[in-house]
Amino acid sequence: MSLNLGNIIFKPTDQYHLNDISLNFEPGKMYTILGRTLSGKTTLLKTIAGLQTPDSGNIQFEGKDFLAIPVWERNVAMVYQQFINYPHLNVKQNIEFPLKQRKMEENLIEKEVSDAIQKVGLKGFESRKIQELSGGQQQRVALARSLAKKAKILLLDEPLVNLDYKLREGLREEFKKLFTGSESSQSIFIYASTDPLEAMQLNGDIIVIDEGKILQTGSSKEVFENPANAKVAEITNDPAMNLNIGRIENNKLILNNNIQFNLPSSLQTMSSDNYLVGIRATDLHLDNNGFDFKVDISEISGSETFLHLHNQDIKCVATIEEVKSYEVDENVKINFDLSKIYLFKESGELLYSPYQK
Amino acid sequence: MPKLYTFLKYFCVILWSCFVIAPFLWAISTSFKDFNSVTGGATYIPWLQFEPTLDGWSVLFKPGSQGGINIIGPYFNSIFVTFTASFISIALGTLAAYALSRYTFKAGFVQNNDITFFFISQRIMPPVVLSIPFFIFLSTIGLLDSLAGLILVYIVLLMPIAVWIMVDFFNRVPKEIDETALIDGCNPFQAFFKVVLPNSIPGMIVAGLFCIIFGWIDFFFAFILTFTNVQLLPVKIVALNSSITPWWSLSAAALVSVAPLIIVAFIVERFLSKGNLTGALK
Amino acid sequence: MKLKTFVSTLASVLLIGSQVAYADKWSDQFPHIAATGDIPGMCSYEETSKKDYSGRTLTINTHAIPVMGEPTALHAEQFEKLTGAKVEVTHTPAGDLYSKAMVPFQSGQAPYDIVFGFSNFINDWKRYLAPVPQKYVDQMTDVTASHIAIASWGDTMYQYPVDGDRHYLKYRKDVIDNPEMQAKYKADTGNELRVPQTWKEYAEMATYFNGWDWDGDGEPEYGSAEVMKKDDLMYAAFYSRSAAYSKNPRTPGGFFFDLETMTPLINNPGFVEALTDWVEAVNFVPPGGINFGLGDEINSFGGGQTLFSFSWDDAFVAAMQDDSAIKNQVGAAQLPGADKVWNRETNSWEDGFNQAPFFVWGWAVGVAGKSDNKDMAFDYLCFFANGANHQADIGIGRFGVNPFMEEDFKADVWTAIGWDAQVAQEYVDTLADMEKSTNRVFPLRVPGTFEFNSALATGTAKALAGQLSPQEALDEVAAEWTAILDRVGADNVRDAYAVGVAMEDNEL
Amino acid sequence: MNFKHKFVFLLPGLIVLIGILIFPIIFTVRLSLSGWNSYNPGLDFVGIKNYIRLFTDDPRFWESFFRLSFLAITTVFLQYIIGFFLAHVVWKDIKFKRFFRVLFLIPMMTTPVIMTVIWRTFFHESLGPLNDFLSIFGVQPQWLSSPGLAKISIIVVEVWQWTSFMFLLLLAGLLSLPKEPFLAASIDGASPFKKFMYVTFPLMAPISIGAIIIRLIEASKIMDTVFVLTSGGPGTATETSSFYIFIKGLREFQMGYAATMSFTYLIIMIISLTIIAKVLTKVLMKE
Repeated sequence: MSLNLGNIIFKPTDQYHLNDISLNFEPGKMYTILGRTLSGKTTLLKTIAGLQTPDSGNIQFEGKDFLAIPVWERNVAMVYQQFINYPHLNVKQNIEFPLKQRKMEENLIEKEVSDAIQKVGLKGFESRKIQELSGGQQQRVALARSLAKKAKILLLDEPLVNLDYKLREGLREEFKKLFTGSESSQSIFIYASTDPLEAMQLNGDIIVIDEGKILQTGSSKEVFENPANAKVAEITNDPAMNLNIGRIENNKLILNNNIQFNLPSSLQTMSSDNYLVGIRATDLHLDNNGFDFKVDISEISGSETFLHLHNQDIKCVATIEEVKSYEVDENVKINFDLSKIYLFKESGELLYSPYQK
Repeated sequence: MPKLYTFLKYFCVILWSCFVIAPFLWAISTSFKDFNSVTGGATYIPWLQFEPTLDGWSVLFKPGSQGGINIIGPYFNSIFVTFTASFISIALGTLAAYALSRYTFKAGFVQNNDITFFFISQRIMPPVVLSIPFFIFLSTIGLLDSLAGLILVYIVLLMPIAVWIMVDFFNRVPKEIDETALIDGCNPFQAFFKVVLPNSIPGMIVAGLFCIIFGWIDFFFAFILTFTNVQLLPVKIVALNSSITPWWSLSAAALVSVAPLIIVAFIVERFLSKGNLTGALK
Repeated sequence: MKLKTFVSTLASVLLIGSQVAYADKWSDQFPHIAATGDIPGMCSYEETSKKDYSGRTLTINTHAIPVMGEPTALHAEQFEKLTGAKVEVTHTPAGDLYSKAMVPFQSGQAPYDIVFGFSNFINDWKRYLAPVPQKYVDQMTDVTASHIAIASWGDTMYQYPVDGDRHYLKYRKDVIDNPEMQAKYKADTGNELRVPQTWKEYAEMATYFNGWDWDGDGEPEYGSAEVMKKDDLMYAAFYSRSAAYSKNPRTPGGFFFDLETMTPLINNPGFVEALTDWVEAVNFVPPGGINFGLGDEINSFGGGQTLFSFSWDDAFVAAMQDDSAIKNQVGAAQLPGADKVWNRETNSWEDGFNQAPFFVWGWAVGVAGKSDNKDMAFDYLCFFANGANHQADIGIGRFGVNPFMEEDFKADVWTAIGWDAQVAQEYVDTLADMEKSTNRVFPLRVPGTFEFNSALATGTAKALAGQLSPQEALDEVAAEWTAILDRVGADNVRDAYAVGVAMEDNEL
Repeated sequence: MNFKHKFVFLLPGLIVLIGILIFPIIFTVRLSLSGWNSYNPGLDFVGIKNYIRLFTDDPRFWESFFRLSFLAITTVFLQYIIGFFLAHVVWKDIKFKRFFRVLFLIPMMTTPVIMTVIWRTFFHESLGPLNDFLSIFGVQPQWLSSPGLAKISIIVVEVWQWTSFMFLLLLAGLLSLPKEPFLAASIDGASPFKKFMYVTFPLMAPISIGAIIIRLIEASKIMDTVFVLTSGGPGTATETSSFYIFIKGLREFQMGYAATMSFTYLIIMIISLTIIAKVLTKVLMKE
């Protein structure tokens, strides 16, 4: 009952939108497609839905050639980042629309619709017009419509990104519950996101995609601990992992003439060469014995402060666990948690991870 | 500064209003004059400056044998032709505009924009140019001097407007709505008729208003392509233009011909104020 | 219809008593002919009523309301009542009459049984028109010879005479014949104030009486109202002004072209002199006069705004309407002449007075050759121009029906509708003298007439607007005419033009 | 999306349009290669004789074309400026907003050929109200009979009639603008002028381009106004392309030559409108 994508290529212009995508989705599981804006996430979802036809490749679902089935017969559901509903219908009419389209029996429709309304917490709003709802409520309607369909494949394209922070947190929890609820467990859930944190929280399989190409697939832990390459390390961290060229020479890791470390023991097997040195923003911290950096920008996010720093050509971002504003060009001393350093080849492949097996 | 700005704002608006109204006021005054009141120099106020007469107005409703033009029949012809052609243009234009907005067409170097431009470019051709070919075309298919023939020609005039407005309109309707409908089990036709169309009424009304205006004010084709069976209002009115330009009856005719469209102006304004037009125009 | 006009017409007829209001059965039914009653003839009311055209439809394209358009519609309604036919009349502005008929003609259609137009369309139209059957021609005993000639091409009549047109001079009697004004003018200029004999005198007087309030109505008056707007009438005004300088009775063989060589004569010194006069005239027309069409000219002179005017009848008739402020204060005279005339054979000016009337084109009407209703159409036209209708029509100014029958050149026709005897006499004398003249100009009626006239209008308009000098403008016109001759074929034009020249040279 | 159904949407309109137009357009091209005129109607073949005449021997056509360009660009520019100003004023709070909106819409609903007659009487140098009013100041401008003023009169009438079209498009555009950028600008303390220059105007750029192009298309057909107001005079001072084509075609009945001019005109217009659209997009969308 799985969904298989084989060598999907979609190249409408001279750039690849989907470049040789092969994936396998199992029912009852949750997949997160993680990638930056325009990386091909939405195109991939639309291809699965049937809104877009790939140039080549094949899709099999339940053993059948999915590409031969037009979108309106595929029985998938999709929730968009924009709050897409039918503006001329009220809440209830919106939710029952796909069921009526499928010519389901009236009393069954009643039941499914009221179930779905119940689930997304819109009881009492049945006859409201869409325009009279808040953004969060509108998205719940869209969600309810998808749930009521009991589609075998549920596609969610950054459904929470246009909501404010608090709503987002709340809805995300509900999502998890709804998706893992017993009756839905036979469906395939595919969730597209740009937010690594969200991907981690959803805790399903992660598919990292960039420029239409799959960079890595695996559990969230796997992807977090052992990013297959520097690109993945950037995409799966927010702020992106700091990456700078460094050199190993004479038992030292040299970033520039100011910033040099004694090579930690775990890295001593590495030969003398140039490497991409990666370290997460959270693994940098203020330390009076640290290196001198100048502040470029400081931004406060929630209970943290992101400091964009530079020392000569070395640039990095550090996450500081306090709320404090810094002047531009202010001097700060920063130290690195050397045990959390990643090494990549200059071409990007992972050479060393602190979590290496 | 804000005070000066407000003053200037009102000043300009009132100045423009006067400019807009002036010819109408002049036409109203003139419509009650006769030859002598006109040739005696510019006058404005009836009774005070000239002796008002209803001659100018009565001409519009008298038969030709009594020196009138009897505009009642042409009036309804005009309304019928304008509305029918507008309706067909909107129907076909909306469908085409939807296709051009949502789907990709490619045939050699021709793409969506080129097709859209092809539609709009039909308005570039000056009417003079097309009059003779149209004449021969209509006479070949036997529709010369008929309502159907005029409607056919007006469709060419109006469909570009409908396509132009509706392409812009559909470009502003999120295409995800159609996609959702498709995902929800509608085929492309159902998606269009059940979901897109009900949400396009404002756009279609605007396109319709434009079509009605441009159909109503056409003179040239109506003039060349009709003889006796079908007479449209502007053609009939222009028939007043004898050796002496009858300022009085032409003024009355101008006022009569603009009257129904003032209702249109009110409808347009209502749509604007209710905000229903939001997104209906580019 | 102006009831007032009608009532007063009727009243004056009754008062004068010289004419008896025939209360026959036709005038009871058709008040239009109340003044005369039915007049016997082939197409009288009596005869027409014997025809039965019920179930048939006659279609007519005529001029806009009211000039020609109103009588067409009126007689159509009468014709319907008498014969049971259905008559559909459409009204078209003057400028479009040609194309409105030509477009269907050229594509082999006959949407109109009867098409109204101007007499100079004859060359372009004749191949699409049905010749007037001999029985109708035979009964036109009263139509003047020149109007028969205008309506015919060679020996065949294509246009049914319903109207007569010519250009003549209109002037304000209350100024020109006014002893006070005459004295004042003499004192100021040393010249006699009289009906202008030459265009130079015309210009002097117009200049003198330009821009001041000489009739005491509180508004300034002006010298002359003329058709100067670049449209289909402008060139006619220019030909009227040129005739005296360029129509030399001693050099027959063409006014517009030299018939032998087909060289355009339009830029010879005679025409240049006329255009120089005309450019000067821009100084004594009312404000905006350079943009006057015929309608403006009628409004202007007919409304009492100018001293002179010289085109069609309309301005004069408008001035003579009952409600006109200057009724019976206008006079008619021959177009002014010139003190010299160009001789194109000797290439020199000949001194001595010369005058030549211009038989400008006027309303003309034909029956489409492809019409299925030719019998009914000719009966209608014959009815249109029957004695009773014609008598009634020429008295109604806005109808635009002007004298073309011998009967019309009698003063009492006009005194009967309230004209002063002197005005009426001058009027009929002027018209009759034109008929008698042997040195006259007929309009250009050749293939491409419209192109020639349009080129002339463009050239002269440029001169009036000051864009070109008269000589330059006419040189440009001549060059354009030569180009048109090349396109049309000089021989084609010559063949057609020869017909007109024969009329001018009194060979017909 | 790409389904075969797309053709069912597009083709009915396209086929109807092409079906009605294909004959007239082919006929026009064929006509342009013939010598059809009043005395010789018919599709004889004269090759490109007409085109040679147009390109080598007819300065009047090219003069009329440049005059048309001047008139079209001037009027559309004025309509845009005034239309934008008026739309901007009645967009927000002003007393009698709805009254003004209706009033400003009315001129485009009048039939040009009839309304221009009223304008002609309005401009009439001796009987019209305009000079009657101006006589207070002792001036009597020759509105229709001096080459310069006649052009201005035409511009005035065109601006009167069609500013309302621009006004409607721009007002509808303004009313559909998103609110966020304005809030942001207000928070930043931008002056009304700056708000207009940096927020309103750039947001309106796509609407402006559409409106200007469509108006240029319509304005280049300007004919009724010229015909009624001045008949192209004085001299040829106000002759525009379509009026000149009209004269040659339906007055002088040189149908073949008129078709030649029309076809040439159509090609020039399509090329120049494409260029104008590109340039406008570049200039206005830059911000």
